[in-house]
Amino acid sequence: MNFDLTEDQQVIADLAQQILAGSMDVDRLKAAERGSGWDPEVWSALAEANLVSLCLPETVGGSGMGAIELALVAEALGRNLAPVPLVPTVVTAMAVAEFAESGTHDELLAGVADGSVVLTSALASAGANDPLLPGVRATPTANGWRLEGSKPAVPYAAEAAAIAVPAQLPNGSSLVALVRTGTDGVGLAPEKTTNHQPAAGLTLDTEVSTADVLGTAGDEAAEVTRWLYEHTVAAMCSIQVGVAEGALAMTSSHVTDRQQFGRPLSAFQAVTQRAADAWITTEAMRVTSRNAAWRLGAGLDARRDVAVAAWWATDGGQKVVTACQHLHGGIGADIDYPVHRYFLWGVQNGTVLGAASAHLARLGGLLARS
Amino acid sequence: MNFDLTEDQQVIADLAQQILAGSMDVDRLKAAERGSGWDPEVWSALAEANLVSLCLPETVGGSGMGAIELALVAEALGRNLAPVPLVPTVVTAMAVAEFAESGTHDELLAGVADGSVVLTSALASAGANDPLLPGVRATPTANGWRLEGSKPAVPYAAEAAAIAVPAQLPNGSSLVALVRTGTDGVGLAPEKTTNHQPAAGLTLDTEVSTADVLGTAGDEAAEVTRWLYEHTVAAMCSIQVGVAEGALAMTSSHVTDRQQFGRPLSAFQAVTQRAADAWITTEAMRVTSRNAAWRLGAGLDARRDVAVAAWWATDGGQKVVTACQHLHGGIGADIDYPVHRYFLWGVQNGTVLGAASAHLARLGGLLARS
Amino acid sequence: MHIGDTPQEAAFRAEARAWLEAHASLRDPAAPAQEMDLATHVGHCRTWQATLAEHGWAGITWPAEFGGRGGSAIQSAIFGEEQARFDVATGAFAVGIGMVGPTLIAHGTPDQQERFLGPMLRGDHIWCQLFSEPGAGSDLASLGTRAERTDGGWIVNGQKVWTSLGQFADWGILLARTDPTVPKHAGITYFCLDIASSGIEIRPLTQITGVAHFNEVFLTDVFIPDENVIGSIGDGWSVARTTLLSERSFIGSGTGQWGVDDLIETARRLKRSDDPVVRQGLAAAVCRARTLDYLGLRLRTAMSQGRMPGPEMYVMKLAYAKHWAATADTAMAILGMSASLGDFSPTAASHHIEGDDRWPSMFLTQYAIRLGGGTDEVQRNIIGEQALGLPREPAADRGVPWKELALR
Amino acid sequence: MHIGDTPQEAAFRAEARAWLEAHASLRDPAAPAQEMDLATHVGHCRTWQATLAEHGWAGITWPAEFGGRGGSAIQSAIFGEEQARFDVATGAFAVGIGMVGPTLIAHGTPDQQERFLGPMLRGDHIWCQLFSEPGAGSDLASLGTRAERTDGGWIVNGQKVWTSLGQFADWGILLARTDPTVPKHAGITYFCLDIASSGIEIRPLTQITGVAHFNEVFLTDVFIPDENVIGSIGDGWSVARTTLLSERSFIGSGTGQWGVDDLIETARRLKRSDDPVVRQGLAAAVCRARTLDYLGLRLRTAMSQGRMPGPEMYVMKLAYAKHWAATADTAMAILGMSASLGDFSPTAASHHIEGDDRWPSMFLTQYAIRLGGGTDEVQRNIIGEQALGLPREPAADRGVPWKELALR
Repeated sequence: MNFDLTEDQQVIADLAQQILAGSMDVDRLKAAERGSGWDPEVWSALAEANLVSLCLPETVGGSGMGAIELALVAEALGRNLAPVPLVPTVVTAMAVAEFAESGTHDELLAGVADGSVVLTSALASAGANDPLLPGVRATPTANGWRLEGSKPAVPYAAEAAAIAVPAQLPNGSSLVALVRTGTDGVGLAPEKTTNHQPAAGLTLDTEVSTADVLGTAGDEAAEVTRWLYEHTVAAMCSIQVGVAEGALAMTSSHVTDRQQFGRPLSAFQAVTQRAADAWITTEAMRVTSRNAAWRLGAGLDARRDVAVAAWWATDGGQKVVTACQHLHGGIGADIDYPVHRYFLWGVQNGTVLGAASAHLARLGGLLARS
Repeated sequence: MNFDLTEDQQVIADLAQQILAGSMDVDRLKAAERGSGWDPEVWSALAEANLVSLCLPETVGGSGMGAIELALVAEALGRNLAPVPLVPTVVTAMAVAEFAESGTHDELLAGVADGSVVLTSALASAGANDPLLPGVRATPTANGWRLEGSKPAVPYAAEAAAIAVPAQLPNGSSLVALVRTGTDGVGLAPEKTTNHQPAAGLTLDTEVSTADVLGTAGDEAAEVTRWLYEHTVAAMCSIQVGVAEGALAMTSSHVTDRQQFGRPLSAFQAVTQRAADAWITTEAMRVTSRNAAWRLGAGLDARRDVAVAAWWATDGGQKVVTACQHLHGGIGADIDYPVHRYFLWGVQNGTVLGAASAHLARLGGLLARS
Repeated sequence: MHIGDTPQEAAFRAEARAWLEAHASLRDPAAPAQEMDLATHVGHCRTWQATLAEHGWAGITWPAEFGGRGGSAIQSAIFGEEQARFDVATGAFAVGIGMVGPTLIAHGTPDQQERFLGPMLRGDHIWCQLFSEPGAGSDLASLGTRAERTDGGWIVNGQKVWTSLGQFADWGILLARTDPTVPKHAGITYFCLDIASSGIEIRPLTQITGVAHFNEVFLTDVFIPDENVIGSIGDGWSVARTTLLSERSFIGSGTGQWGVDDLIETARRLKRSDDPVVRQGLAAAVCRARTLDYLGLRLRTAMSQGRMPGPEMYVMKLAYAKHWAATADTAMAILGMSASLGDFSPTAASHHIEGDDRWPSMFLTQYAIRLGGGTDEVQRNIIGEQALGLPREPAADRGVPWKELALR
Repeated sequence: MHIGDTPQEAAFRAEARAWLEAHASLRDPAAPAQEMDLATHVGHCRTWQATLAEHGWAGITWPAEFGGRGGSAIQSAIFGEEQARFDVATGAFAVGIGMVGPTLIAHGTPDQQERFLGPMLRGDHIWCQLFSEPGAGSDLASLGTRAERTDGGWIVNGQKVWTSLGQFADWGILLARTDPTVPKHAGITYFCLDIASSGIEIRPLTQITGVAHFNEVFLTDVFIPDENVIGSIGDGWSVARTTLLSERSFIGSGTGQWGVDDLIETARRLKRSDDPVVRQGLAAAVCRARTLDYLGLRLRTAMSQGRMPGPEMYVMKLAYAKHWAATADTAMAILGMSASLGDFSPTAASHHIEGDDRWPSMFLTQYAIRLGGGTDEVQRNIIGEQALGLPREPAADRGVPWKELALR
């Protein structure tokens, strides 16, 4: 047993931090917020450093790494608030590499590896529904499947070349299809999100070929959906760790610099104790999300581990960014001061991951079955 | 609208505080804990000051007051940790006065008024069951009813002359019977309680006369049970307010007197802020319990109000006494130092009132119906 | 003790309701709250305030000699409860009627009362508060805006911040340092500032939700005549205490609904109200809301009896902030991932969840309630001192002349 | 990063398990925890410690030259996990093996190591800690027990408190003030005290649950020879830091079960495990427990790699305290009013809820976890300094000679 990163992992974490800290600044973030919501230049920089291809097979130009290495890049992403489609692209690409018939999607994956192709998955569903339950219907056609239905809030859908979509078959089983954007019957309606990153509602009335089905249609496809869900959630938990860490670092500086009543805020225990609690929560988020990623990377059953990490990322993550916002006092309310972005990211991630009570309910269900 | 006590109410509150603060001290409490668990002398002192008869009709020697005046005496009782059967005796006696056929129980009530008779009600049920659901069966006999079954944790049962017991009839409706202790088929097994006050498990295989049924057997009897439950809960919430207040007063002294790191503990914000939170909770407990008592006294529907007060008394009350225990540091762990009694009382009251989640569930049920 | 209306209160309520029915339309409780841009909102406030004044319903607790109704705090609350059911706007007069009025009544000269109170009551003057500064938040008394003597008045230089609705205000109450050589509380003076004076620049601050409710205000060589000093020179801190206490007792003097009906309605509409876990959240919101009711009633009882409320005033503010944070949290859990979508600015054309963008918006602004009118931490410290009798924390700056503090 | 056992660790685990199976009986997981009076418990601890030592399983992380196994912190945790399934008692050696041993290995002379470590490992000597005083809790360095020079040693006078199992101890580690004229941290010396010395009076302190785990210890003219001073005269604070860090890294190095299986079992037995609200509590307990697992693994990784753990050590203690408080709270809600009944002392003849009195008992003693080994507040202050780099709060007593502080 060893909770330390390996030397290689440490190199990846350091590299990601170096590139993102070097690329991102407040002006870039403001420009992205005013514009498309994301930052293609930073995305290119990550791709050039082989951090997008990191977890893809070597056959398509990747480095063959897994979920834990993705987690380290995701932590750096959150720490630096980089508005880039890392998680949807890499997780979807990893699923294509894992589940599509060998060799059929090498061109697409090579595009991901070199940073020219964005991918995403349509996993969210409105309300408190089971995230593993598809909201799209699939019926067989001569050469593949007809897909009909809609999915809300697909991240980076308009920027993506293809979207992995779970869909339900008439017999109740399911499939996961790779839907090409820009083809007939694939509708996208832009959605505003809390942290300003792009998303779109997806409506489908289109056909996909059998080659674009990940894995096999039928009961096994639920495993593909679960795979996408668990990898996405684990990676988003890692982003949330970075967000919490970044918020806390900015807060520590603020309370050390800001004087009231003749001393720095940090000399007041009401401030210190709350900041310390936020740090403790951040550490709990870190160890649980790294554990979930490690188990996924090792190919072990990670259902409980993902739920535990997601509970911390949602409940704990929102507590940390709220505390940091509070400890900034009035200045945090001014959007010219950067701390509010951590708050928006923290709230967005917490919300997209699902309510804390939903993760507990899922975990409770797993306990009951054990 | 006026949240102030009337002059008469203030006189009652002051008198109760004066008598109880004057009577109780640590040696008396220790003696009660080593002995029977309660303090008959203090009980006599309360009776002599007409504080036991306060809420009984004038026809039996009482002052005809109601639930709000009882609440004020109960607050003083909690503040001074007086181990006397005020709530079970007075609430049961008030129910007898309200629901028994007029004049049939005057002797018993006169005994209550002069302090010679203790009464109680068997309301608790084990687990998370509905407190309004009787655990005893009643079947009709020639002159009354046969009662069979058992009830746990009846406060002061062995000390009481009679116990009000809700019981279920074969047709599913119910009755509330006044069972005389010491008669055949009324079994009592002493139970240890957290705050050392006496209680007993009650087993019944006995007969009661029709005259000893409060109200009428049948569906209306559920109203008598509810009346007993709501008045008991509201009065216990008031005890809990006093417990929280007393714990906090002792804690304020402690943190002002105790020096660490060259200053009093109260000069550390981590201490002050937690004590202030406990005070806020105590005030929330006070306004909600006084509101519940006032509505009961005014004869208004108080189901929601009692649930709100009970939630605060359970959840908030336990938080206050836990904070006070914590702020005492190591010294709180030594039972020679008195603060632990507030902790034990707070936990006991919180537990007997039922889990906080149970009050929320009850309130949620009322909301759903509205 | 009496928790419902007395017969006199019921009569007052009936009178208020009848008048409101005659002069305003009912809000449609099923419709989402009517959102509008701030300028429109402020216009509606002016019109309604004028209507109130015309019919003797403005300044309910102000003495009649100052144009008020001479009523009690409880009457004011009753009117507020009734008014909440109608489609009228009042927020822009909160500072004037709620804070400046009581301050001028307590500390103003007859001339000042004459000049300022009438226009305020009639809706002619909107007032803003120029107290906080970038460097003086919780530690308000450390403020550095300077007012220097000149012929017939004062020249003011400095920067203020968090000025609610400053961009629409006619007048402001201003704290400025008139003597830097004495300890910080002693050298402050309280002014009324005509916002039309030259040298005032007002920059709206955009908040997370896209609203610009607050402003930064830059003051450069602004002249204030002597007749606009409230109280004595150097006594501004004690005048400001009247204003701040009015603010604190005002915060949370809400309508008795506290968002709970809306929360339950949201849960029902999204078919979550039968979920036992959601229901715990709804019931807890009810517990908190009822507590706010009784805490508020206790405060208003004290004020109606002519007593200055004690530390229970601070409980109200803390309980209020906690309630809104927890309620927004419960609502976000009910909304699920939908809560991450949508445009939260009140002027947004499209709303993702019909009528429910207010919950994410509430969630994103909850912390403002914990800061405005004194942070949670400051309020708890006051409770420690005033309610629990705990000695004050040692202050690093007690008795030190302000100009020496400013050099640290 | 590797979260399961490596092949080497799996082999070690198998070896440990095989040995344990040969030398101890399995605990019956369905049976309530075997409660016994403290003296019996201590006797079982001695016997088991002797067995461990005899077979080379005592002091797993101690270097082999001092009689230990020379293993890693992870091996020690693996042995602990396996051992937890067996019906053996170890608690009375926590102070000796976990805290005194590492301190003597780091700071003791060869003679002291020779005299003390062997008997400790073999179960002959139970050690207790004589640090806290009635006036020195969180502010341990303000302690006032005096040690004054005499021929060949020291004469000690003072009072200690919260001495776990003091009534059964053979030896104690004692902090006493040898120089009152210097600031508080500088004048303290660290001693080993033979509890059989004359002038020692030990009074057990009864706690809420009726147990007397702690003691007050009164020291009157107690002689300690020079050879029992650990480290240098006046350098006791830095020696004590080794002990306290061992304590803190020890707290929470538990078994991986953290009471969660028991909690779920309680809910199932009382037919509450399908209640969605109860289930939230069970799942939250699982979340906390798994977090303790990984926090613990991270700590042990650092120690096994020969690194001194940083501020993450303090997280473990805080998370541990919070977990037990929340778990007891969840259990109490499941038990309902039954939780208010019963005799919570471990020697009680009757238990109201078979096997479940441990929950009320846990609830009543939860706050002790938040105090022992440093209060939550002190730990958070350390985190503020060490993890967040926040400047220290100004200390009122820095640099002041202890005897002047004592006069304040």
